[in-house]
Amino acid sequence: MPVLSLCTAIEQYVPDGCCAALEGFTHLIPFAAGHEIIRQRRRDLHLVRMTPDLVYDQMIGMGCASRLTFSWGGNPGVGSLHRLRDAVERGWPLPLALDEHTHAGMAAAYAAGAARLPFGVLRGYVGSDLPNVNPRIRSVRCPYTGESLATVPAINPDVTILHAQRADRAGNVALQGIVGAQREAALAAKALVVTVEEIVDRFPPMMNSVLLPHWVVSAVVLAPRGAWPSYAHGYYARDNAFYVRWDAIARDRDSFLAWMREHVLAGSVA
Amino acid sequence: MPVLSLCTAIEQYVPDGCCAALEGFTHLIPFAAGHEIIRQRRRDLHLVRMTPDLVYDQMIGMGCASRLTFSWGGNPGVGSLHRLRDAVERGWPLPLALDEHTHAGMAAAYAAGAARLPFGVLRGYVGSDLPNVNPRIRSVRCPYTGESLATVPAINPDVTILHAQRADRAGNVALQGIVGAQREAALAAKALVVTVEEIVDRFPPMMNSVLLPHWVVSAVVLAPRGAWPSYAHGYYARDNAFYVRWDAIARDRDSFLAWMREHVLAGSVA
Amino acid sequence: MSRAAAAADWTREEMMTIAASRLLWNGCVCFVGIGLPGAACNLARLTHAPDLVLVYESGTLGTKPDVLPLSIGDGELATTAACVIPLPEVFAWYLQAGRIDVGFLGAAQIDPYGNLNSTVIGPYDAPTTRLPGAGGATEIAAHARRTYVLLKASPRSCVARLDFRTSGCDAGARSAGGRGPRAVITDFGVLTPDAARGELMLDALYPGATVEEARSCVAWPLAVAGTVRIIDPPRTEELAALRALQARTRAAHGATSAGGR
Amino acid sequence: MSRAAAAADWTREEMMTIAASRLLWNGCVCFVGIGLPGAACNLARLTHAPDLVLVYESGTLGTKPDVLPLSIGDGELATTAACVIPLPEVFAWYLQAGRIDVGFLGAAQIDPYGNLNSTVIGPYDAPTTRLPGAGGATEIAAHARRTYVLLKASPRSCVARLDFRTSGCDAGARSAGGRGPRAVITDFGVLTPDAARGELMLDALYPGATVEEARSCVAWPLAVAGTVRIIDPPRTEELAALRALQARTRAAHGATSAGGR
Repeated sequence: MPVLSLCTAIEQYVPDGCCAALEGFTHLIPFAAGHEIIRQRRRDLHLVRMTPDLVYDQMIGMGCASRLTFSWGGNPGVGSLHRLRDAVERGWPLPLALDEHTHAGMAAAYAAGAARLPFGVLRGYVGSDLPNVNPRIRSVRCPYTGESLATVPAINPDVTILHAQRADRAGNVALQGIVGAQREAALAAKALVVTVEEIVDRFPPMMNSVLLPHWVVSAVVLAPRGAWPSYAHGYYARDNAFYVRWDAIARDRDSFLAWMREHVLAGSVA
Repeated sequence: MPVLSLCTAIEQYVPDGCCAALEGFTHLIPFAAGHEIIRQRRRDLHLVRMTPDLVYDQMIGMGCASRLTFSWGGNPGVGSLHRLRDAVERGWPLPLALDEHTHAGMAAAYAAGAARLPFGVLRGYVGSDLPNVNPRIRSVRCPYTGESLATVPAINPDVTILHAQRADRAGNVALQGIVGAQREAALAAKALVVTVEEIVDRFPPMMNSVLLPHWVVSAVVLAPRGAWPSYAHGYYARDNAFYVRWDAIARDRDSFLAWMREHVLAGSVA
Repeated sequence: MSRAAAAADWTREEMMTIAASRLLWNGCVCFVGIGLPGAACNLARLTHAPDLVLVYESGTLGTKPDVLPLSIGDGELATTAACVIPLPEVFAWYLQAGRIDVGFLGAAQIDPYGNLNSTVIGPYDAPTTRLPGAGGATEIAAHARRTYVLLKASPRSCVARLDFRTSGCDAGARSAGGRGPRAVITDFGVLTPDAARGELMLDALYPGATVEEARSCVAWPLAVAGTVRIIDPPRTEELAALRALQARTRAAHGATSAGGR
Repeated sequence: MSRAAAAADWTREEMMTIAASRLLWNGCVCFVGIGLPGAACNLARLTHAPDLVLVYESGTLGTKPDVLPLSIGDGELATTAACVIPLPEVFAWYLQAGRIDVGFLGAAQIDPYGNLNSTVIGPYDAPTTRLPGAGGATEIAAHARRTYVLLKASPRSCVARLDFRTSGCDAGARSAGGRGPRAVITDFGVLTPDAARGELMLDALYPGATVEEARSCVAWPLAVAGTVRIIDPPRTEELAALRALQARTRAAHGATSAGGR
C-alpha cells in the first residue's frame, strides 16, 4: 500500500469517465480530493454519493460529471445545492443524468456491492414515484413468503475516496465518529483511496474500532484538513458558517466560478 | 427495561416450545442462562446457534430441545459434542430435528432477521449437498443479471439470550471483543435477554463501541462469570482445560448425567 | 403548573415547535431530522420527556445535543450519542425493523392524504425546481410506527395533487398498516386524517388562528372537524426552554449560520 | 541458509505443517482454521512471511497470536488483532467478496476431485457418525482465491465416493472459476489436481515416504505424476520456530488441553 501525493493518487485512480464515490456522511467528506479532481479537469465522471453536499456541487459546477447517483442533494441545514440545480434544471455547464434513490436504497446498494452480490433487497420505495423514474429500482419475490420486495443494483465504484483521521505505515486506516456508509462504499469499490489527517508509525490493536485493513486500501494520501469545510472528529469542527456562505457563493454562476478560480484552481483552499 | 433474576427471566421469556437463540461465538456464551433453562426443565425448544458448543450439548443431553438450527456442531479444538451426536445418531434422550446451514448462511439469516426481511441472499452452498437435506435453502434470480443466488429464510427467534460484559441502569448493554453474530441475533429476536458481568450506573458516551441500546433490550440479568467455561474479555479467560475435560464427561451418558446433577441441577456451577 | 405565556410573547413557529414537542412521550424513540423536527424533539427532551431517545440517520443513537445541529451529522451528535452505528444499520435494523416509534417528515408539497413531495416541482425530467430528494423520508413514512409532518402551510405547499410523490403515506402504502401521518403540524394549527378516508381535516387551531386562515393556506377544499380544538398556548417553561436552546445554538454556530433554515 | 534437519529429527505431522507453511507468501491474506492450518499459517508468519495476514472467522483481522488458539475465537486472537469485526461481515465482505487469498480446509473425507465431507458418515438422516458440519468450509471452498486441504490420509479419509458433500470443489462449483484445491497436503506428501480433469494425483513425497505408501493410504487408484518431487526436509529454523510455538501453546493452555485434537 503506497503513500501517494494527492496529485498522483487522483491521476492514477480517477480517469475520465470512471465511476467515483467520494463518501462521508456530513463527517469526513473528502473535499481535498474533490478539489484535486477539479484541478485535473476530469470529465464525464459518474459520481456516486448519498448526499452530494458542497463537494459535488463544486465538481458538478466545474463540469466534471455527466451522471450522479444519489439520495439527498441539498446543503444540509441551509437549502439548495445551486450548482446541482443549475445542471439539472438548465443543463449548465453540462446536462447531468440522475440515478435517484432513497438513503435506505443507497445503503442497501453499497452493502450489496461490499458483499459482491449483484443486488440488495429492502422494504423500500413503498408508495413512492421513484421507481417510475429510476428503472433500476426493481423487485424480487420472496421464495418463502411470496411477497414482493424492492431491489437495487449493487454499487461497485471504480474508485471510492474517503477521508479518515489516521493511517499507519502499513496502510491500515482508522475512522472515528460518524461513519455513514463509508465502510460499505470502501469495500464495494475496485480501488480505495484514503486521504488522512495523519500518518502514524503503527496503531495499537484496535479491537472493536472502525478500521479498514491495509489489504483493502489501494493508496493513502496525507491531506491535513482535507475534509474542510466538513469536519474530522478529534481534529477540527465543521465550518457551519462556510456551509451558510456557500449558498450565496454558489447561487450565481460568476461568483461560483470566481470562488473556484481563487480557492481551488489556484491550488490553495481558503 | 427491568433487571430480573436469572430464574425470573427464564420463566418469563423461555416457555416450552419456543424458539431460542443463545448466541456468542466462542466468546460470551451464555452458559448461566442455559443452565437455568435446564434447571427449569424446559421441553421442546427449537434451539438456534451457529456453533452449539458445550452449552447446547448440555441442553440437548438434558432433553430440552426437539430441533436445532446450526452451522457447526463440535467442541472447538477438541472434537465431538457427544450429547449432540447421541441425540442425532441414536435419538437419546430424544430425537433432534436438524436445520443445518453453513456459517455464511446462518449469518445471512440472522442479518435478514435483524432487518425484518423475510430472507437473506448469499453466494453460498455452492457445490454442497446441504440444499438437498435442508429444503429451506432455496434460490432467487437476480433481477439485473439473471443469475441464481442462494437464499435462507430469516431467523427471528422468540428470544435471543446473550451474555455481555456490562449493562448500565438504563439497560444499555456494552460488548467488547469478539462479537460474532450477536448483534444480528439480538436485533432479530422478538425478545432480548442479556446476562452481564456487571451493572454500572451509567456508561460514558461510547461512540463507535458495540452497544445494544436499552430500547431493544427486554431484560438484563446480573450473572457474574455467566459465560464460564467460555470467556468474557476483560473479566476472565476461556477455560480451555474444561473444554478438553468435557470430552470425557460427555462421552458417556451416565458420567454426563452425574456431572449435570452435581454442577447444574444442584444449582451451583463448579 | 406554570402559566401560559401571553399571546404577544410567542411566534407561530415557536407554537408549531411546541405543539409538535407535546406529541412526544417520555421514552419514545424518535427518528429526527434537522430544522423544526429537531427543535421539537430536543425541546420535548428538555421539558416533559427527559428519556426520549433521539435517533439521527447519521447513525447517532440516543444523542443528547446541547445545541441543535446544523446538519444531521454534526460532531455534537456523535459526541453526545450513546453510540454511533453505520448508516445502513440505522435504516435496516432500526427503521425498517420497526424499532422507531415516531418519525418526523417535512416536504415542499403535501396532498390531502398526507402524501409528500420533496423531489421536484414540475416534471421530473425537466423540473422548474429541483428539490433535495427523498433522503430518509420514503422509508420513514413506511416504517416508523407513527409519523408526523411539520410544514408551513400555503396554497403552494398544500396542494390537491403532488408534482411527484416522494413518500406515499396513503392507505396500503405502509407496512405497519397505518394510514399516513397521524397529524400535520402547520403554522396555523393541526390537521389530522378523518377516520373514513384518511383525508386531512382541520382538527385544531393555535390561539389567534381562524378557520378562514386555515382554508386560505390549503389549495384543496379543507374539511373541518365538528369541533375545532384550540391548542393550549406555549407555557412559559416551554418557551423558555426553546428560546434558551435556540440561543445556545446561535452562539455555537455563529451569527451567520443562524440565518440557515 | 540453514541446513536441513536430520531425518530422525522431525515427525510427519511437523513435515506436513512445514510443507503447508511454505505455500504461503509474505503479505498473503489467509483464512485460518484451528489445528494444523493455524499452525502452518502462524509458522509462516514467524519465519518467511512476517507480513502474512491472518483472518479467523471469529472476525479477528490481522491477528498475531503468540500461541496457537484452542478455539477459533480465543481471547488471544482478539487482543492481538488489528481489529475485530462482526462475523457476518467476515463472510460477506471479506470471504464472499474475494478478499481472501488462501483458505485452508480439512475434512473427514476427500474424494479424487477434492470434494470434502465434514458432515456425516453414513446416511444424512441416520448417520453412523455425525460430524461437526460445514462451518465456514463450503464458502471458503467457493470464494477463497485458492484453497489447500490438510488431511491425514487413510483409505477411510481418501475415498472414491463421499458419504456427503459438504464442500464442492470440482470444476464449475467455484465462483472464482477455479478447480478445487490447489494442493492436498497429507502426511506422506502432496497431491495436486491434474490439468486435464482435475483429478488429484501424487505430486510430491516427503523424504522417506514412498509411492507405495501413498497408494496404500488412498482408496481410489492414485495417479502418479511423471516425476514425483521429493520435498525438502524441514530446515532447522522452521523446526525450531514450530516447536517453540507449540511449546508456548502447551504452556499457555495447560497440560490437559495439549491433548486436544
